[in-house]
Amino acid sequence: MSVATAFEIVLAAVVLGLGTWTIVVRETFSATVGFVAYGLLVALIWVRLDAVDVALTEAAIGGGLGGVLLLGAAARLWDADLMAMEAPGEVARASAAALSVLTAAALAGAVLLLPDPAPTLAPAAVANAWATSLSNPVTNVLMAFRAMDTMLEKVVLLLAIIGVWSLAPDSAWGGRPGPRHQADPRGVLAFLARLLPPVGIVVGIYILWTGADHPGGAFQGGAIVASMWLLAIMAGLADTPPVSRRSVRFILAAGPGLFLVVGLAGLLFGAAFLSYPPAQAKPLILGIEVAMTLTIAATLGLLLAGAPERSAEP
Amino acid sequence: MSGVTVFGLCAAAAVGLGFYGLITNPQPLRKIIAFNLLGSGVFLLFGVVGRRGAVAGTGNDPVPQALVITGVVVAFSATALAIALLLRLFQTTGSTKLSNRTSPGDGSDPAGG
Amino acid sequence: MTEFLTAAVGFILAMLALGLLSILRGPGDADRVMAVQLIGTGGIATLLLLGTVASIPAAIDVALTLALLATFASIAFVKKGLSRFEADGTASMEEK
Amino acid sequence: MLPPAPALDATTTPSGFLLVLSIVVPVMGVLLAFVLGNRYVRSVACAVIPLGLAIAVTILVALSQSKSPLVYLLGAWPPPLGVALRADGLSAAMLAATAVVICAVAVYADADFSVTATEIRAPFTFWILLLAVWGALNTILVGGDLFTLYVALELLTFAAVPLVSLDGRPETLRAAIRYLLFALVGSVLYLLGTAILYGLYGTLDIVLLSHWIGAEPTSLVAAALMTTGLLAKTALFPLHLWLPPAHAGAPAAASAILSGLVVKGSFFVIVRLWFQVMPGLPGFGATQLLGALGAAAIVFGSVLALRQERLKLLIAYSTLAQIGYLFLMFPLAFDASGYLESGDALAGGLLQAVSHATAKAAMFMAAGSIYAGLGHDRITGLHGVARVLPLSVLAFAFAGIALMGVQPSGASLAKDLLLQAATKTGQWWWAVVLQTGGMLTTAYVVLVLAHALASSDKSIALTGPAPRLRDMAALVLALCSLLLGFVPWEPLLSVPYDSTSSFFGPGALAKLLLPVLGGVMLAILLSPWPDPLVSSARWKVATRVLDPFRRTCCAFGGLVQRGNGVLCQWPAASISLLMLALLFGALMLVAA
Amino acid sequence: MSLVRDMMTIAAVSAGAFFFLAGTVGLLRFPDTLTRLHALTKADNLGLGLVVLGLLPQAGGLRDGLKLVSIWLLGLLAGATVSQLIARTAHHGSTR
Repeated sequence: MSVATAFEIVLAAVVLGLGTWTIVVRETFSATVGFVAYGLLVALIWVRLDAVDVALTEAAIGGGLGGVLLLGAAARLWDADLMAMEAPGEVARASAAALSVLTAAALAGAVLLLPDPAPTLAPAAVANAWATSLSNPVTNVLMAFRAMDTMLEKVVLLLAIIGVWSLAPDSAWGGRPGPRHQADPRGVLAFLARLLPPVGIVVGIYILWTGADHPGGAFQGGAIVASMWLLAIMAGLADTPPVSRRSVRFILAAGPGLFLVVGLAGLLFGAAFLSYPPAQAKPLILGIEVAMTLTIAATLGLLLAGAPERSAEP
Repeated sequence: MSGVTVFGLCAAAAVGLGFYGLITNPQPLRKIIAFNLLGSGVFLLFGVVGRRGAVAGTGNDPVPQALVITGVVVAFSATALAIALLLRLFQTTGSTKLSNRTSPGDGSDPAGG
Repeated sequence: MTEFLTAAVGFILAMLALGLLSILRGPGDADRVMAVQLIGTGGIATLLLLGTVASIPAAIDVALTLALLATFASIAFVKKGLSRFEADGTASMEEK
Repeated sequence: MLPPAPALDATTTPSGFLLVLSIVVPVMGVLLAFVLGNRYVRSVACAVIPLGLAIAVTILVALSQSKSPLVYLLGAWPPPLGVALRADGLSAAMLAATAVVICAVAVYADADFSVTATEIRAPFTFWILLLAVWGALNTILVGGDLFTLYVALELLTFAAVPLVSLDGRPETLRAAIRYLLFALVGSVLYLLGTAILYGLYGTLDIVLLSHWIGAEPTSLVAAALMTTGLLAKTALFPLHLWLPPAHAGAPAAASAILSGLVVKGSFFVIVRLWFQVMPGLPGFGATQLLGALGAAAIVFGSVLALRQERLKLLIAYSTLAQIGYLFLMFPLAFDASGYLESGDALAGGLLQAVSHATAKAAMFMAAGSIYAGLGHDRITGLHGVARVLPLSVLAFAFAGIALMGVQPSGASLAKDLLLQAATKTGQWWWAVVLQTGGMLTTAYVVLVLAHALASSDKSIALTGPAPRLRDMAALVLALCSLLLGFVPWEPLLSVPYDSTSSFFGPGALAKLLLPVLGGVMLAILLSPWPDPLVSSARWKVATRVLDPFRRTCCAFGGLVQRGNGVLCQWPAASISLLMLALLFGALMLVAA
Repeated sequence: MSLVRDMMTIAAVSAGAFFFLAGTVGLLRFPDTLTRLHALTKADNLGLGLVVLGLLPQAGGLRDGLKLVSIWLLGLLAGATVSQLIARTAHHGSTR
């Protein structure tokens, strides 16, 4: 066994250990901490698998924003945590364990039986990169070859926002989501919230920009920008916007909207829906990505902020 | 055993863990966490599949990577929606119990709609 | 060189695992919050070394993202998770 | 059904752009309505819905003229790298049915979700989600790639869940959470399967997969996982814990969408998976298991429906039973050569899906009108409602008759086709299930109608005026379902001509009377509530004779209800989910 | 030239690994939250700094070097502020 494999086994063991902790620990708060640690460490596995684009996404979403989302819920549901819940009986636990083990075993068997050499679309993706003149194959797949999925996924995000908003009390409709945070303006938090966002936004834009040719892209960049926005909100330096504001709505729909418009232009004047003329492919895709980054940052931030609960007037 | 296989087995184990948590954890929030664990196991499986399909020049097949990125976004949206529902339920009833007092098959649910 | 760095990655990862073990055991929530902080240092060190070993330059970008997000998560944890203790100046207030 | 033609797949067909439009138009509507807000939400919906209907009809026409599936390569990238959209007869029939139901629901909902100058939460959400459901369904119906289908299924779930909890009552919130969580488990299972399939074949395109897939253990694991995940989303017994509370708790217009259309999305993906991706893989055992689950769903759903106190819950449980009915085509399509044949059985199943979509939506709409008129929907309190709300009751009756499988409804044609397949494949036991299912359906429809048509000594005070347009929408939809038998299906589905011509005559009368009489009997026996017919003097004697039977049947019903209570608990349902996945895997492995 | 670089890397990364070891031992051995926090933030940040220092000679160019340094700075900033926030809440919580 080589040093590298030993390292991989250690990494897998640590990640699985954290996963187990997340499932079995009693308090929900500990479980969320465990999950964030898990999410951040899974990013290591993704780097090890040479899937850096995914590593970026996992670090931003799985660990960072996802963890904070779960944590916010855990903090609000503190009292519910203490209430006795109808726990399943011993028989149910035992059979659940047995079935989960069996399912995992079947999957493990499937993994071991995967064919060698593995089928792959990597050569095709690389060979067709000329059409967009972007050299990050993942961006090519997301924005050109499977652009439909990406466009629909942005609609999923929009629907999630509508779903979350739809849970507002009628009286608060159109208002601002989440509680208003206040912090000591000379405190440590406010200090950090002034210092970090500029850095974070630069990093976010860099990740978006580099996504054309290196790992990165709209989603990862947007997630970083969103976390910086949320930091400012938590420190009381910014407030969530009222959801009835037209500009907010516009930003939330801009990404998929522009995607659709470009796609339809392709249908009318070009080769096909969601096709780009090779000469203008790069600027078009980058334009869509910029709009999507804005949309994603706003969507993720507002998803974490929750349903409207305060009236729009400050 | 190659490194890729190690992570493949890790993915399978994460899926199993996720299922176990999803079935046995009585609190909805814990179910959501378990769902996220489960999802991350599935995504890892995609990663392993992609890594196996690596060719010179790309360390990992870009198509599964793109699928995972899409999947991560969808899973995150699902988590956000589920949590919003849960918080709203807690806000209106002060509890996060999912089963009604009477079993759902009873038909004696008094509320209309 | 690669061998040495791989060994170093493994070592730091093992330290990270031990540290996580001791932190997550508790006793208090404040201890547990440190886990994220620990990953913000140990995890990033592992990641950077890993990127060099496997010659994946973009790993640095992941590390950068991880650094930002780990900081954000720790702050959120302190602010939301530990707000039961009402840390001075960081409590959130409901506005009617 | 038209056979998939791989030679045509490499290029876009002339009318292929229609498929793009069928997705893009509703999605555009969602975005526009979201940005404009206020009263424009309804205007956008009003503009989009006729346009979408026109697109669906055009696809129908284009398909019957071209005689081969419509194909569109998105971005001009051919699979496996790109994603193709394809529409065959099945897609076109479902597209048209979806469009019709959406239109009717929109007309119906206009009164409930009227918009004003200042934006209100419920109408804003409803109209946008209505369009979103449509876009998602159209994507599912024409999507040619398993991962695109995954995204579309998620889109559908995300549009459906907020519809459940639209009025924000705690029960509906609970129902929505259960629905969302269970649907998510289902999609994760589906995604697991796609990961394995990609690892095996390096593509997720349906047509390419159908050429390359083989009965290897790994692909069978994938198939079992995907099937089970989709079953959870379709709420086939015993994975139905989420359905009754979700469908009964939503506002009537939303229930119509959820019950009529949303469950058909994942059902359609199962059909694609079993009939197109892997027709040779499932084997005898797995098809029989799927049929058995369907049969169990029919019994459980119908018996529980008969024991409900509230009309909307009765209809929700009826959906449970009807979903079971949809799965009877799988064992019947299994022919001697070990393949799932896309013949009579598939046509019957699809027809059943279309006719259930229209009839069930109409039923929920009628029930909604009755609820709005009376202020309650207790079945025993419906006496005399036929006099005050004649149109609503008529719509309900037509929808019920269509569902029962009375000629010339789509359900009757479907039943004929399935019975034909049962005879052809020699599986008589499914014919028994089909007939029993028809009787059970009749039982709960008759039960409701008996109460609604019974005279009442008290005069009924309506809580509000009954908008005529609303009832008309329900009525038209019910009539659609009732007249589906007259539609020329031939270019779309393989419906032999003689089955449409046998609507009249003595044979048809016997076919009509058998389920009706059986159903009435079952209604009397299985319903725990005092029956209006039984209370009359003439029936006293009959009651005395029937009483012991009735007591036995009621005990049986109680047993079913208790069993359902156990199955509807989260651990039990999720354990049966995993168990089913393993069972399907094992059965397919044995067959391979 | 490359030998000198590698020597530097080996020396610095080894030192970094040592500090991670020290931090973990601190986490395992120290009894209460505040002292553990001390061990974690000081030792681990130093460890990260040394690893970054060790990787600088291996960096592909100026941009990667800058990124490496900024990662460390971010780590320092996060460590300092977050540990202060945790310390406050932990202190506050324990005096109740």
